[in-house]
Order: sequence, then C-alpha cells, then structure tokens
Amino acid sequence: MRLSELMGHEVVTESGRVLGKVHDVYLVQDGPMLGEWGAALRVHEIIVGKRSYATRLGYDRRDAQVKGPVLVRLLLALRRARHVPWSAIREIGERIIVTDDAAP
Amino acid sequence: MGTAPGVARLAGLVVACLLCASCIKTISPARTTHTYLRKAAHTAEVVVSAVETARLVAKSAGDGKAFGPYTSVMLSEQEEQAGQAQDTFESVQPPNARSDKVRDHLGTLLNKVSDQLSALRIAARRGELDKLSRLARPLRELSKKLNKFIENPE
Amino acid sequence: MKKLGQITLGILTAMGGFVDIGDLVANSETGARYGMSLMWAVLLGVIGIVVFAEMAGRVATVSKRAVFDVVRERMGARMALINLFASFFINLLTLVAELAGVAIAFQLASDVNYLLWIPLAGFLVWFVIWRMKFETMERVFGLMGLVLIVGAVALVKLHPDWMHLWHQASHPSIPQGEGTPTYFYYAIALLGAAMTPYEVFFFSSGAVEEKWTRSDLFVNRSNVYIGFPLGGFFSIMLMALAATVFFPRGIGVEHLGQVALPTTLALGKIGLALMILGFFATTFGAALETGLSCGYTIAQYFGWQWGKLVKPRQAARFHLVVILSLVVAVLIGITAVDPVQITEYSIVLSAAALPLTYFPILVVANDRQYMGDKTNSKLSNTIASFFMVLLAIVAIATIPLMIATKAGQ
Amino acid sequence: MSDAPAGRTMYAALELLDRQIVDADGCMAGKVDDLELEASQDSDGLPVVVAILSGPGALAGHLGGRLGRWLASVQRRLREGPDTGPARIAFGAVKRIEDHVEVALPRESLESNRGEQWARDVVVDKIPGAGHAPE
Repeated sequence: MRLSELMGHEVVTESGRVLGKVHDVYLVQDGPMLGEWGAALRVHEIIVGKRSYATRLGYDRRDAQVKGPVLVRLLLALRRARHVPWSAIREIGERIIVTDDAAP
Repeated sequence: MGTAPGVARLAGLVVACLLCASCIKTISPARTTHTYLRKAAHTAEVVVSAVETARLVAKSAGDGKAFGPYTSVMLSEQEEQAGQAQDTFESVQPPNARSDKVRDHLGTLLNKVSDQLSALRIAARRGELDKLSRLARPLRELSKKLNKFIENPE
Repeated sequence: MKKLGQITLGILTAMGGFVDIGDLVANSETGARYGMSLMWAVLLGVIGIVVFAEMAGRVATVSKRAVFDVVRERMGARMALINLFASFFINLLTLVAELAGVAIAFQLASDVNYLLWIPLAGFLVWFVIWRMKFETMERVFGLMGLVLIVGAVALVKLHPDWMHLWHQASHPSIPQGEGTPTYFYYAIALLGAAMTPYEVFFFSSGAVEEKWTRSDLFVNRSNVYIGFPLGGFFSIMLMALAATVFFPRGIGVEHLGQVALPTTLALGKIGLALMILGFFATTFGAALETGLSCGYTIAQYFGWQWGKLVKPRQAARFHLVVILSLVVAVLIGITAVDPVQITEYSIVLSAAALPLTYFPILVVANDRQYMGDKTNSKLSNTIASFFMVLLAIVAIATIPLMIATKAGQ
Repeated sequence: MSDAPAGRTMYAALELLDRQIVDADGCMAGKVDDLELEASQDSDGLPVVVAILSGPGALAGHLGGRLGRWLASVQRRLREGPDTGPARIAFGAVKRIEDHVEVALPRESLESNRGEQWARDVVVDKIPGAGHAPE
C-alpha cells in the first residue's frame, strides 16, 4: 500500500455517514527496527475532515507549532479535522469504511 | 488538495482570456460617427507623442547632447510609431460623409508629419545632427494643430 | 568595521538590483500618462516587497529552504505543480523582457537592430551563470545599476515644479479623458513591477547559496529594509522624470529609449551614456536573476540539486533547465514581439500570481517547528495579512481589468 | 481521541511527504514523492513505513488525476527496460528527518537519480567548464 492510496480518500462510517476525506496520516515511531533509521514509523491514526485545509498547512497540529497570523487561522478554523484510529478502519477500497465509534 | 482540476480549468480559462485580450487590439470597424471621431482622436494622440518625442530628440542632438546612434534609433522609432498609427487609422472605414471630412483633415496632417519625421530620420542616419534642429522646426506647428484636432476633431 | 562595509555593500547591491525592465517601463509609462498620481502604488509595492522578501529571506536563512521548496512542502505536490506552471511561465516571460532590455541597451549604443543582439545577450547571461561566482555576479551588476542615480541629478537640473509634483502625488486623481479601469490597471502594473516573484525566488535562493546563518539575519533585514526602499527611490525618480518632461507634452512611453530622454535633455552625453549603462546593468542583472529563477523553481519543486555553489556537473538538471529556458526566451525574443508589451504583461501577470508564493511563505514564517523563535512578530503579521488580502483582490481583479482596458490602451 | 503515544510522532503529509531528500554527501537527491506502507508479522499486522518512493513514477501516483496520468505517460516513454515500479529508497537507509530527509547512501546509488546522470553525461559534461565551480 502507498500513502497516496490513503490520502484524499473519502471516509464513511459503517452506517454510511460521510466523515470527509483523509488529509493526513499520523505516524508513531514504535514499529520493528529498520536499519540505520531505528524503529519504524507506524500508522497510528488517519486525519479526516471535510475541507480541512488547515491540517495540510500545519494549523491543526497537536503541538500547535503554527499559530499566526490571526486572519489565516480564523479563515481555516471553520473546519476542524478529526483523528480516526487505525484500529477503527474496517475496509480500504474506493472509500475507507470505519466503525461507528470513530464518529461520536 | 482536491481542488486541483478546478484550478487547472481556471488556468486554461485565464490563458484563453489572455489570448482574446491580445487579439482585441486589431482594428474593429467604426459604426457611428462618434466612434470614428474617437478613433481619429486616439490616432492623433499617438502621433503627437511621436512628434513631441522627435522634437526633444532633435533638440538634444542639435545641442550636441545626444550620440548619433541613440538619435538615429529614437527618430526611426518615432517615424515607425507615427506611420503605424496612420496605417491603422486609414484602414478604418469612415461611416458617412461627415467622417470623410475628418479623415481628409487628419490625413493631411499625418502626411505632413510623416514627411518631416522621415527627413529627420534620414539626416540622423547620415550623421548630420546639426541639421536636426532646423528640420524639426515645422513639427512644432504640426503638433499644435494635432492637439487642436484632439480637442475638437471636427 | 568589516561587518559595516559588508552591510553597506549589501544595501547598495539590493538597491541597484531592485530596478529591472519592469520598473524602467512601468514607472516611465505611468509618469508620462498620469503624472505622479500613481505614486501611491509604487509605495505600496515597495512596502509589499519589503515584507515579502524579509519573510522569504528569514525562512531561507533559518530553515535553509528556498521559496519553492516551501511552496511544495506546504501546498502539496498538486497545488505546487500548478503554481510551478504559472510561476515558470511568468518567469520566462520576464526573462524575455529582460533580454530584450539588454539588447535595446546595446542598440541604443550601436544603432544595430536589437533583434540581432538578443542571441548575444542570451549567451552572455548563460556564460556568467556558468562561470561567475554567485556573490560576484550579484555585486557587479547590482552596483553597476547604481549609475541610474544620474537620473536624480537630471531631475534636479530640470527644475521641476516640486510643489506641483507633490500635489499630484498627494492628491491622486485620474486625468481627464482617462478611464478608471485603466488607472487601476496601471496601479497593478506598478505593484507587479515592484513585487515581481522572481525577486523573491532569487533572494531566498541566494540566502541559501551564500550559506546565511542566524547571525546573518541582521544583514537580511538591512538589505531589505534599507536597500529595497532605496531601490524604490529609483522608481519614483523615473516616474518624476516622466511626469516632468513627458506628461505636459502628451508623450506616451512606447520605447525603452525614451526613458533616457529626460536625463539627456538635462545632462547631455554623459547623462545619456550613464542611463544606457544603467539600462544594461539592471536588465542584465535581472536577466541573470530570472534565468536562474527558471532553474531554481523547477529544481526546488522536484528536489534536484541546484545552485552555483557546486560544479555545474553536480547540478546537471538545474543547469540544463537554465540553458533550455534561455534558448526558449531567445527564440521568443527574436520573433519581434514588442518588448514594452511583453514587459507589461509580465509585470501585470506577476501581480496576479503573487498570492501563490506569498501565502505559503506567510504560513511557514509562522511555523515554530522551522523558525524556532524567529517567527513573525505581531506587527509583521498584521502588515503581511493586509497584503494578503490586497494581493487576493489584485489577483481576482487583474484579468477582468486586462480585458476591459484592452491591456491598458 | 486516542491516548498520547510513546516515541516520536509525525504527520506523514505535513512533515515527511514533499520534503527534500539529502544524500550522504549533502547533495540534494529528489523529494519524498510517496511512502510505501506494509503490514507484516513483525509489526503485529499494523502498517509501517518501509520505503520512500521518489522520482516521476512515484510523483505521478501521488498527483493523481489528469496531471498524474500525463506525468506517468511521459515517464513511461522515457523509461528504458521493463517497468519496475517507482524508484524506492528503503526506510532503513534514512539517517535523520529534520527539515530535510537525510539518507545514508550517495545519490549515485539511488534509482531516482537516473535523470540527473543522463543530464550530466549527455549534456552538461560536454560543455567546457562543467567540472569547475564558478569563480
């Protein structure tokens, strides 16, 4: 599988609710050892939202490294993305189907 | 981001618009006396610009302030500029008898300008910079007449 | 003391490098047509380029990433590719205009048709890029461009009615018989002439090439805050010369040679010679910058090795792109397209395309992960946000205005 | 939201994708155009990043749409030999990920560097002075 096969795909819940598109993938470095690099980066969550451009620009990051300018943040703040854990994914095809508890 | 195809289409549209915009420049027919007069006035404006530039260049060169190559390039350029404006104007169809008169009047002026600018260019090419001031003298009167024409094209 | 000398040199280089064919043409054109009443657009453009270039220079210095690197990384491969098409096209158009400018400077000095000079100009630009060190190249042509200062002497000698010029500038009004759309079309042209995107591509890539470090941030600031506004002074000077000599006589600027005319009238052969030298220096310097920028943008998008620090064979694709761009520009140039028209299109489209590069830089200049404590201050964010809105409006308005005014006729 | 994970975390698209790759000698060697994910027994069946994909083949897939198809067709035409998929850099060769992605290999050994070699051998090396840094 390639990252590009996840990015931009539509995500729906088992009951058919549309959550939006995949805007990013959150990785955690706790996989098996890989040569010089060390522990592999494991896919932990997918970040899903409707038109959540803020994510790609860095405004949605957990550590809040990008703050200003106020104007840009206000324009982008309208659309927040949600983090869906990998374990909630049921099927990856044309659409990505996730469990209902991923969308409270 | 999923907007890319839309942006690509927009970019295509922009390029198409630009192509159109650059084509619009070509002459369009004059349907009424009013548009004809406007075109005539615009032509006169372009020619005044060329005439006044030529006068300044001739004056500088005559006073020993400009080099031969510069003078010669600039004067040829003005001759060409005025010539192009004249050609464009003459290819516009005058809509009625009233515009014929305007056409004749401006045409006479433009011909005189063209003769003087050619004389200047020829002298400059030959390196006879000292003659330029004298040759440019009639342009002053022509420029005044053209300005009068711009204010009242009839 | 050595540092001070270096800073002065940097400022002078930035000042001389500010002017290019777009500034020469646009300022003279608008001065001839509107007097000083569009001076506000020049001032706006200068403030804009100061804000933009300072951010780009700071991002490049702190993160070692030039503008197009940042554009791709923040906008993603897709948006950045569309951006690349637009930026490269405008860059190439500007390169054509600059090469024609160099050729016209040769023509004015020799009376040999400029079309014959264009291939030579293209070759010289390539040769300097191939052989000359980045810093030397930037300095030589930047400093040579300072000879345009002769225009200021000429302006004083022409004894203009200063109060009248000031009145035109401080009470902008549209002269009789001129349409409002045309007025704003030329305002956009002036904004584009001051804020051409290649300046920022070049400036930020230069900061990476010269291996600037955090301690050079002061140099970045002084170059931008002092050098660019002084460069803007040249723009206003050109406008004032045209407003003094051409505006009252009803002369329109259609040829680069006319730009030297007021100085010739005032100072004679020396003035003329220095003006032509200034045309050569500024257009040649800008041709180097745009030629390199053609390579910078593409190489930075695809991640190829770029720059003049390494041997050409180590940045093969970059040099190949530069060579091909120059060849294409020369071919377009010798089809006898009107150089003044090409210049006008290039600066107006530059203004329209500005948000494409401006926005990602603004975002990254606020990212603490790259910038650490060197992110934008509140003040610079406020000014930058104002320009973002302005540039967005300009981008939307440009094409309709271009069509409505038949490109400023 | 899940609990805070242990170890370094990273946003794949924001912090890894589209970033500059720098080789062992400090030369620029392409961009991270895509990532290869693989689930194996070692990773308890969860997908991990096993390779960086770089070069036009990978970029075409990442771009998608008409642009991607166009780039893919250009690349197919330029390619010599059979299709082996996009150029791949095993993630084990990655040394560090900061603003750039540093790999421990020289770029000559990377498949994605073929275009650069072509431009060097076919064009740039034939011009006098290609081997001298500008002075």
